[in-house]
Amino acid sequence: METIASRPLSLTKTPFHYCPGCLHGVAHRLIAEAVDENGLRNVMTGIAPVGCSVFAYKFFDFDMAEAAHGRAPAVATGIKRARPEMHVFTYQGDGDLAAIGTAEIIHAANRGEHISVFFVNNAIYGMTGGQMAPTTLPEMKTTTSPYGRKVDDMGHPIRMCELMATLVAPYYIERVSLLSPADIIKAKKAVAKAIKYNKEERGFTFVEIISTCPTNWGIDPIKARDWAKDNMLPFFKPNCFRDRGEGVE
Amino acid sequence: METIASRPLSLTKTPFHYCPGCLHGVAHRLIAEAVDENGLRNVMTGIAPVGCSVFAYKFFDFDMAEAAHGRAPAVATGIKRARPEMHVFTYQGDGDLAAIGTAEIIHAANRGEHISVFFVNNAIYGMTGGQMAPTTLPEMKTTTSPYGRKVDDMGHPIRMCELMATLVAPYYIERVSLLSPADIIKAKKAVAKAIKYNKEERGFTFVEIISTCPTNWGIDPIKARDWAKDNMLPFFKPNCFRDRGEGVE
Amino acid sequence: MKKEMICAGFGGQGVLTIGKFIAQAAMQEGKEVSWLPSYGPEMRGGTANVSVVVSDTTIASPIVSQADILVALNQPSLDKFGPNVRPGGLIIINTDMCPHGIKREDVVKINAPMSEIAKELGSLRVLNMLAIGVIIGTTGMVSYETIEEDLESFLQAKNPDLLEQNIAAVKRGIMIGNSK
Amino acid sequence: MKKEMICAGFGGQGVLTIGKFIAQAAMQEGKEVSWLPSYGPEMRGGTANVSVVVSDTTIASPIVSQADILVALNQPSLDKFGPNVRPGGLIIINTDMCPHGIKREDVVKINAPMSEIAKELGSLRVLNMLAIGVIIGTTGMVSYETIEEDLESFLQAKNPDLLEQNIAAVKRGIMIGNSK
Amino acid sequence: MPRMTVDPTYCKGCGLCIAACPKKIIRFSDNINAKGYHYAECFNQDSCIACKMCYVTCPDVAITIEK
Amino acid sequence: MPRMTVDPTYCKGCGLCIAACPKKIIRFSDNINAKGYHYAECFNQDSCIACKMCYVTCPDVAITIEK
Amino acid sequence: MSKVLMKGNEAVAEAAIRAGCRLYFAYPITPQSELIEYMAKMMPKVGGTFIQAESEVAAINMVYGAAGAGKRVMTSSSSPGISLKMEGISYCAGAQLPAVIVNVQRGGPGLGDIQPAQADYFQATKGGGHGDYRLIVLAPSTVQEFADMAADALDLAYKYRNPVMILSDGMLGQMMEPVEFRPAKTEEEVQELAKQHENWCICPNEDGVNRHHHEINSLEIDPLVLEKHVNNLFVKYAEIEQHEVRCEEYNINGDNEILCVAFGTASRIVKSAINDLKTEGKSVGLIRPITLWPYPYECVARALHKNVRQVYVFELNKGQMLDDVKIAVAGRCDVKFWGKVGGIIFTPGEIKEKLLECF
Amino acid sequence: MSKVLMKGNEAVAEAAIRAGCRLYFAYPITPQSELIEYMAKMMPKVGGTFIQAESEVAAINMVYGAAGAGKRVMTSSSSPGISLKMEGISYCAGAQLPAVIVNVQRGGPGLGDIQPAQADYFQATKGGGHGDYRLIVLAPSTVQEFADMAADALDLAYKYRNPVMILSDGMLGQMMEPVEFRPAKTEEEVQELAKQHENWCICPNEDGVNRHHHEINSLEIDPLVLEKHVNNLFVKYAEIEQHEVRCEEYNINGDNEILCVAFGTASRIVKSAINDLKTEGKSVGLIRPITLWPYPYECVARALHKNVRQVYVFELNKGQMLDDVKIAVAGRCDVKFWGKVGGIIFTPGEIKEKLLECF
Ligand SMILES: Cc1ncc(C[n+]2csc(CCOP(=O)(O)OP(=O)(O)O)c2C)c(N)n1
Ligand SMILES: Cc1ncc(C[n+]2csc(CCOP(=O)(O)OP(=O)(O)O)c2C)c(N)n1
Ligand code: SF4
Ligand code: SF4
Ligand code: SF4
Ligand code: SF4
Ligand code: SF4
Ligand code: SF4
Ligand SMILES: [Mg+2]
Ligand SMILES: [Mg+2]
Repeated sequence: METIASRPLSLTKTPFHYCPGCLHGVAHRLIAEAVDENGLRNVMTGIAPVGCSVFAYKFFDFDMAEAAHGRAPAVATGIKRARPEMHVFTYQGDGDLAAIGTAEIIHAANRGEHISVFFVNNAIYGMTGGQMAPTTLPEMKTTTSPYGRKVDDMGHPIRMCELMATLVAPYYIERVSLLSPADIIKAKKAVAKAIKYNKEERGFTFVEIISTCPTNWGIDPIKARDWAKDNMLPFFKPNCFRDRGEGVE
Repeated sequence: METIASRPLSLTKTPFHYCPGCLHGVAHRLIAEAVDENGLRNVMTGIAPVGCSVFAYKFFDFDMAEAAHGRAPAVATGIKRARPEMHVFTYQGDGDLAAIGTAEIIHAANRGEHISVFFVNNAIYGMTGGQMAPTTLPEMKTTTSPYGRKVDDMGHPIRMCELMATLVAPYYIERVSLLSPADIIKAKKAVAKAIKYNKEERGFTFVEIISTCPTNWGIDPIKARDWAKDNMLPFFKPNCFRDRGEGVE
Repeated sequence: MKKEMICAGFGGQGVLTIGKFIAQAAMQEGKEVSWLPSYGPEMRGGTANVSVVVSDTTIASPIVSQADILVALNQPSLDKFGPNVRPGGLIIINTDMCPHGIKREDVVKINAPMSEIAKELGSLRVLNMLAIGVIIGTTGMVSYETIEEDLESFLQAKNPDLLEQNIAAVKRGIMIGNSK
Repeated sequence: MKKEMICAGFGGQGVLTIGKFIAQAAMQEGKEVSWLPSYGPEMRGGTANVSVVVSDTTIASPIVSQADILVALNQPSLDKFGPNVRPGGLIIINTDMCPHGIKREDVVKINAPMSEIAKELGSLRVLNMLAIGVIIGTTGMVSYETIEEDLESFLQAKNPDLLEQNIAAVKRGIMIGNSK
Repeated sequence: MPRMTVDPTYCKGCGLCIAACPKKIIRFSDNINAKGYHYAECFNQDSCIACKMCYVTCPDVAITIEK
Repeated sequence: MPRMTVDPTYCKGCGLCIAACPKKIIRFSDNINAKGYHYAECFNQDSCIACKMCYVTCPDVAITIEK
Repeated sequence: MSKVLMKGNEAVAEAAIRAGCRLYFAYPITPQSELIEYMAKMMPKVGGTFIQAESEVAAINMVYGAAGAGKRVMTSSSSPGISLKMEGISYCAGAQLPAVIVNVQRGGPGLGDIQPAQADYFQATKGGGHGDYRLIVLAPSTVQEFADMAADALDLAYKYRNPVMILSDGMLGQMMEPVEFRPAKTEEEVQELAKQHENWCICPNEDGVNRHHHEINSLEIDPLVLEKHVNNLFVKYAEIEQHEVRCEEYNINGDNEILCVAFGTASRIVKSAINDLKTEGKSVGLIRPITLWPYPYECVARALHKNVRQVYVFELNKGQMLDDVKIAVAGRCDVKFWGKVGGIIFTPGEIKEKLLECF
Repeated sequence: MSKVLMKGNEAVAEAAIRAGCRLYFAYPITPQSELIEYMAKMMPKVGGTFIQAESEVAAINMVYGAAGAGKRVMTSSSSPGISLKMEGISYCAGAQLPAVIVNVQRGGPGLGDIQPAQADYFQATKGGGHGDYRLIVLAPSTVQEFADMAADALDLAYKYRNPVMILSDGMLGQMMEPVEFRPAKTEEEVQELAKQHENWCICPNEDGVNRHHHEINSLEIDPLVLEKHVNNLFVKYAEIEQHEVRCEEYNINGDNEILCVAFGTASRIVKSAINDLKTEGKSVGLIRPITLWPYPYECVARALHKNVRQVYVFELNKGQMLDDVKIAVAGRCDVKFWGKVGGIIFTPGEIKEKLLECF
């Protein structure tokens, strides 16, 4: 008998510490598989953010760095510039990347750093217990928008892909989701493409991954996916915003 | 005899400390006139940035605050929220707004704070002696890009208006220039519109003003304007990106 | 009088609430109290525990290193905190989740299949109220009346339908406590 | 031997360069030196000055509060630093820009219409080289040869055409210095 | 014949694989693992078509598929 | 009759008004101000048409136009 | 008002609102998030402003603005987030702005952990930011005190136009204790408070033509002016040192053989140990600094009664306040230190053991 | 190598490159901008990396990354910019990363001015960031020393895997003095240096299957683990305290009636005054701490010869190192302080006057 699907080598044996049904785990697997498939495990390094995925450094089985909240792109820049022979990605949540780390992600992208960014958007601050994120939807209740996100006062959700696409340098920008097996298979392609471009030193690659946070949304994992399909996808439309490798501008 | 043009009341008697021919002075005058014309002098407050215009608090004759480098939009938020009866603007350079202050400007804009932002883009760090700014043009030489700005390494100039226009909340976004009397007259209209919308509490207004830095560009004020016309305007195209008051989206 | 108590169990078992009700009631009865939860890593899961001190005089340290009372709703909690109970102290054990018990002869042990009883009473959710009952039934730390009052005002606001079930659980707990 | 000098003037007059050439030459001649500029607000304009110390022994403080030599290229500089010259010290005055001079009888004063002379020599830009000449002509702090050498290697790289003009200015300065 | 196995040390009983399986051959076990979760198990290996949907959805990468 | 005046305390002699004046009636004065600048002056008030172009361009708001 | 059982994080927020705080800007971080969440819930109810800022940097600069507008304003965070505020705090100090900052400390350095610690003492008391400035630093040791300090901090901040930091920790933030709140200020009182500052703050100019030109600013490019400004700050600081030193003496008397010094959470544990030793006939005193700046040097010196043969400093860090105790003791007695780090709180038993070693 | 006349800002940059620094990340600020500009010019010539970061925060985090990759890396700024780095510096300390940070101090607090000051002593030596950590802090007093310290800082940083700060000021940054540079490391030597760290840093795994999994990290969520980690840091710090204390004794002898303590720029002025007094037959000694942390407590204590009746601390601030001197002196002698602030440097004459008041 032949094993046709099992834990990729680029994942350690440590079980994820995520909540049951949390899709961070799926995103991890996709990255790990892409690293394996591209044969990069010996020259890959990832930057864990501050957020639920803070322990990502325990889960990926290659060199990892843990960055200060929001600063993963700066840390990645430092590593990539110091060791151009390494391939570097950051893994960041929506609070990390789109709030405190706004400047760092925009300027790393603008410099066209040769790194990949995996941006897991679950519309909330998972780790700290469900506060509003920059990507929280209008009227959505969180612990810091207890009466719903009022856009006039608290701002509108920010669409990072659209914003990044105003910059000249990024080579590849795509938004995908993990809300069904089919979506995951599409997401896998995007993640694999980013890693491949990374391997080929094409430039800055950015994949936004629409995810869930069953715990802080207060619903079970399956309902969470449905909620995200109905509410997040209409606003955060999956789309390839740029792919210079395939002539998409 | 009637005086038909002279120093507006909203300017103090203090001479500007700018270099001869520096257009920061023109931008100041336009704002002061707009404040006078809208009768806001008693309820207006401006936030000076860190940059050549750091002393703006000495030049405008109404209450002023001096903000930390890049943080003027946050300071403006604090003031406006604390005293909604006041009308608040920030005055910021390209280093201040588009480098260190990237996160603050984006999030103040995204919240739709009821403030006006006057963004003076001279493609360089004037105050500290001519270092590269996020808006420095490709191949342009500065003290920190002594061999010219190499876009592959140092990034492309950032177009802030285009970037801000990806956000939902801003009410008015326009780019103007000060490179000829005619341009100045157009710029005056944009500045006046921003202040008027501010008075009417319409929302967040943003005017990018293309300017010069004769000193750090190393050319005289008249050549500086020509250089900017030839080099900056093709990249930073004057345009009204949004004007909800007139249905421009 | 000074009583130091630890309540411990899995995340969802409501141990923090047990502590809160006891502390709240004791405060209303004129005691000094403190309630100190463990707070886990910035994410879900794992175990939870709370230290409660009730005293006639000012409470210096809210940390309970030697407990008078331990409420252990699962085995890991019993293993972890069991040894810290003062000789002569009390351990309340949810036998459903503590298959191995604890080997100590110098303490009073109350063993009850609390999860089962809670389910019988209608829902695992009343496990914590059951535990409160056992505590007051055994120790008389606070009076039943105060707990009832607090439960009423708490559930009135949140979910009046559940009041009866919860009160029944407290009462059943008291019976268990009294009987030992 | 220890000489403390201040050179001061408007921003564009090249006072920092005067100081730099003197310090550089003195260093090459085996002296200890320090060069400390004023640096203005983070923007243009205004006045500039530099403190230079040349000594046979280690220089403790680079700050010149009592100068042996003052080179004043304009009136504000003369007004500001004139009083800080040690009795018996030397003040080199550009009379073109110092219409009011200074009232001190306890110092040696060298008055020369330096701006005019510089223009005569071809450009206001050589004002600083003229001043260097005056300094070495009066004090012999450093030798002409070293300055010439430095000028050569400096301008060779940057602008060989200007060399002659600059050397002429230094020489003319020395003459002025010697003559007093 | 395909074989799907769940490693109980990883499974958190989220149920996503159960929803994903086109053959509906996954269920929660009566047993619990060390963390207290009723983990998933395949109760009908014979029907498994090795489509990998369960593997693809599993956030805890607890599943192995053999063929 | 229109009148343009430059206040020497503000003028820095940048020359932008000179370039802007359609009537070419502005020049640098021979005098210098306290900061050492040859300030601008109108040498032919009679020709001034009060178009305000000088005022509009002046970065130091040194100019007053009367009519 | 009767007592309520409340978490420190929530009690301090409630007390701040009652004391007239109507603006709050912060960014979430454990173990202070209940504070921001409480503010999110309650500020809209009192017509106040709550903004979850994009970062701690933005939050402190919003505070700078609101304080510059003369309104009662607060921010809070925990250790790493407080580090990000250092530039802004230095600006507030320089511009003499009445900002109140709550630090619910956790273990460091770096990301560290989220358990209680006292390892930001240096940062709070010795200028974590650049330049010569001082924060008034208040260190609560109970939830009641934590709540009371919200009002005290706001009062002090406005009295001296100086930023005030409340240096608490994860234990005080997370634990519940009975609190009795001071009466809430009425809306008129809150308005009145803001009015008092209209002689310097950013505010409408109601006099019409006699415009005011108020400047909120920390820049003085002329060194002579900056020198004067900094010297003025230190005149103010001297005044604060004279009037605002606060400390608690616990069991201090002529019999003390050991003098302990501990603040905040650590002091509670030390008190337990002292009580215990008392029953064994051993006399140990405790100085608990309540203001960490101005530091109660004299209280410590005064408590060095003749029988004291050991000064013992206990902190939940590697010995930071220790420096100040050494300065206070000035060689008159040996000073020992013991502490725990990483978010671990020592137990009364451990302290007792340490103290017994000295008998 | 013969001497060259160079600005401190440029000399330190040149020396760093010679010592193998190949990555530099910073943001412009007066009075350190010549440093960043020199790096912008020279790094491309040696195949190194220069990035003008989008902010000081980004710069220190780039340093975190590059140091984590085992390469020699530096950043620099001046006071307000250094405050913004506090979180990042605490992270570097926690993750034990060899980062070198140059602070060319200016007057504060807030925006302050751009003239030389020493007002960031507290920040540099007492944890401006959160948590228990220490930076090695070197204080140059000449351009030569400033340059030498670039190499020393890089060496120390890697020797101990600890961040090192060079605490200079606007005067040292802006002044020119003769410098003699140490020989430049060859490209092979630079490569070799990086190799030495491949047992812990982020780097390609050349062993193929025997992959390594290196982690650069400051998070330890289990308090017991964090405790151990912090305790280990302090074992390292104790080692540094034992081996790396550096100070200069100037005119220290048994005749001293006054003992001065001053560092950096201030010490130069004090030396002038001491020389002057010597000619008048008055004996004054000076301890100049070169490492501000580890602080030369013992040197100060040892220099308290029997004739000393006054210890005098001079700083370009309001009295920050003063705390450490008091700790060192431990009450054995009266300690006085005098300083200037706001970017004003005192003159030898002023110091002399202050000293004469004590005779
Ligand atoms: C400087 C700083 N500020 C705040 C925090 C607290 N914090 C930890 S994770 C987090 C938000 C995480 O949200 P997100 O990035 O969306 O990730 P998620 O947990 O949702 O995956 C915050 C605010 C911190 N650790 N450091
Ligand atoms: C935190 C901080 N970093 C850096 C500086 C130094 N600084 C002052 S102004 C300036 C740049 C100004 O450039 P810009 O915003 O473009 O304004 P301009 O002078 O060109 O008008 C910098 C980097 C500072 N004062 N504070
Ligand atoms: S809190 Fe939300 S994002 Fe975090 S692990 Fe749980 S489900 Fe996932
Ligand atoms: S440096 Fe440039 S921007 Fe600054 S005042 Fe001078 S010309 Fe204007
Ligand atoms: S491989 Fe397909 S058929 Fe087999 S268990 Fe998984 S989902 Fe079901
Ligand atoms: S998807 Fe994975 S974790 Fe969830 S129940 Fe199935 S096997 Fe278990
Ligand atoms: S108003 Fe017009 S015509 Fe008159 S001076 Fe000015 S530019 Fe010339
Ligand atoms: S434009 Fe203004 S500053 Fe320039 S020369 Fe004319 S009057 Fe003077
Ligand atoms: Mg999130
Ligand atoms: Mg600029």
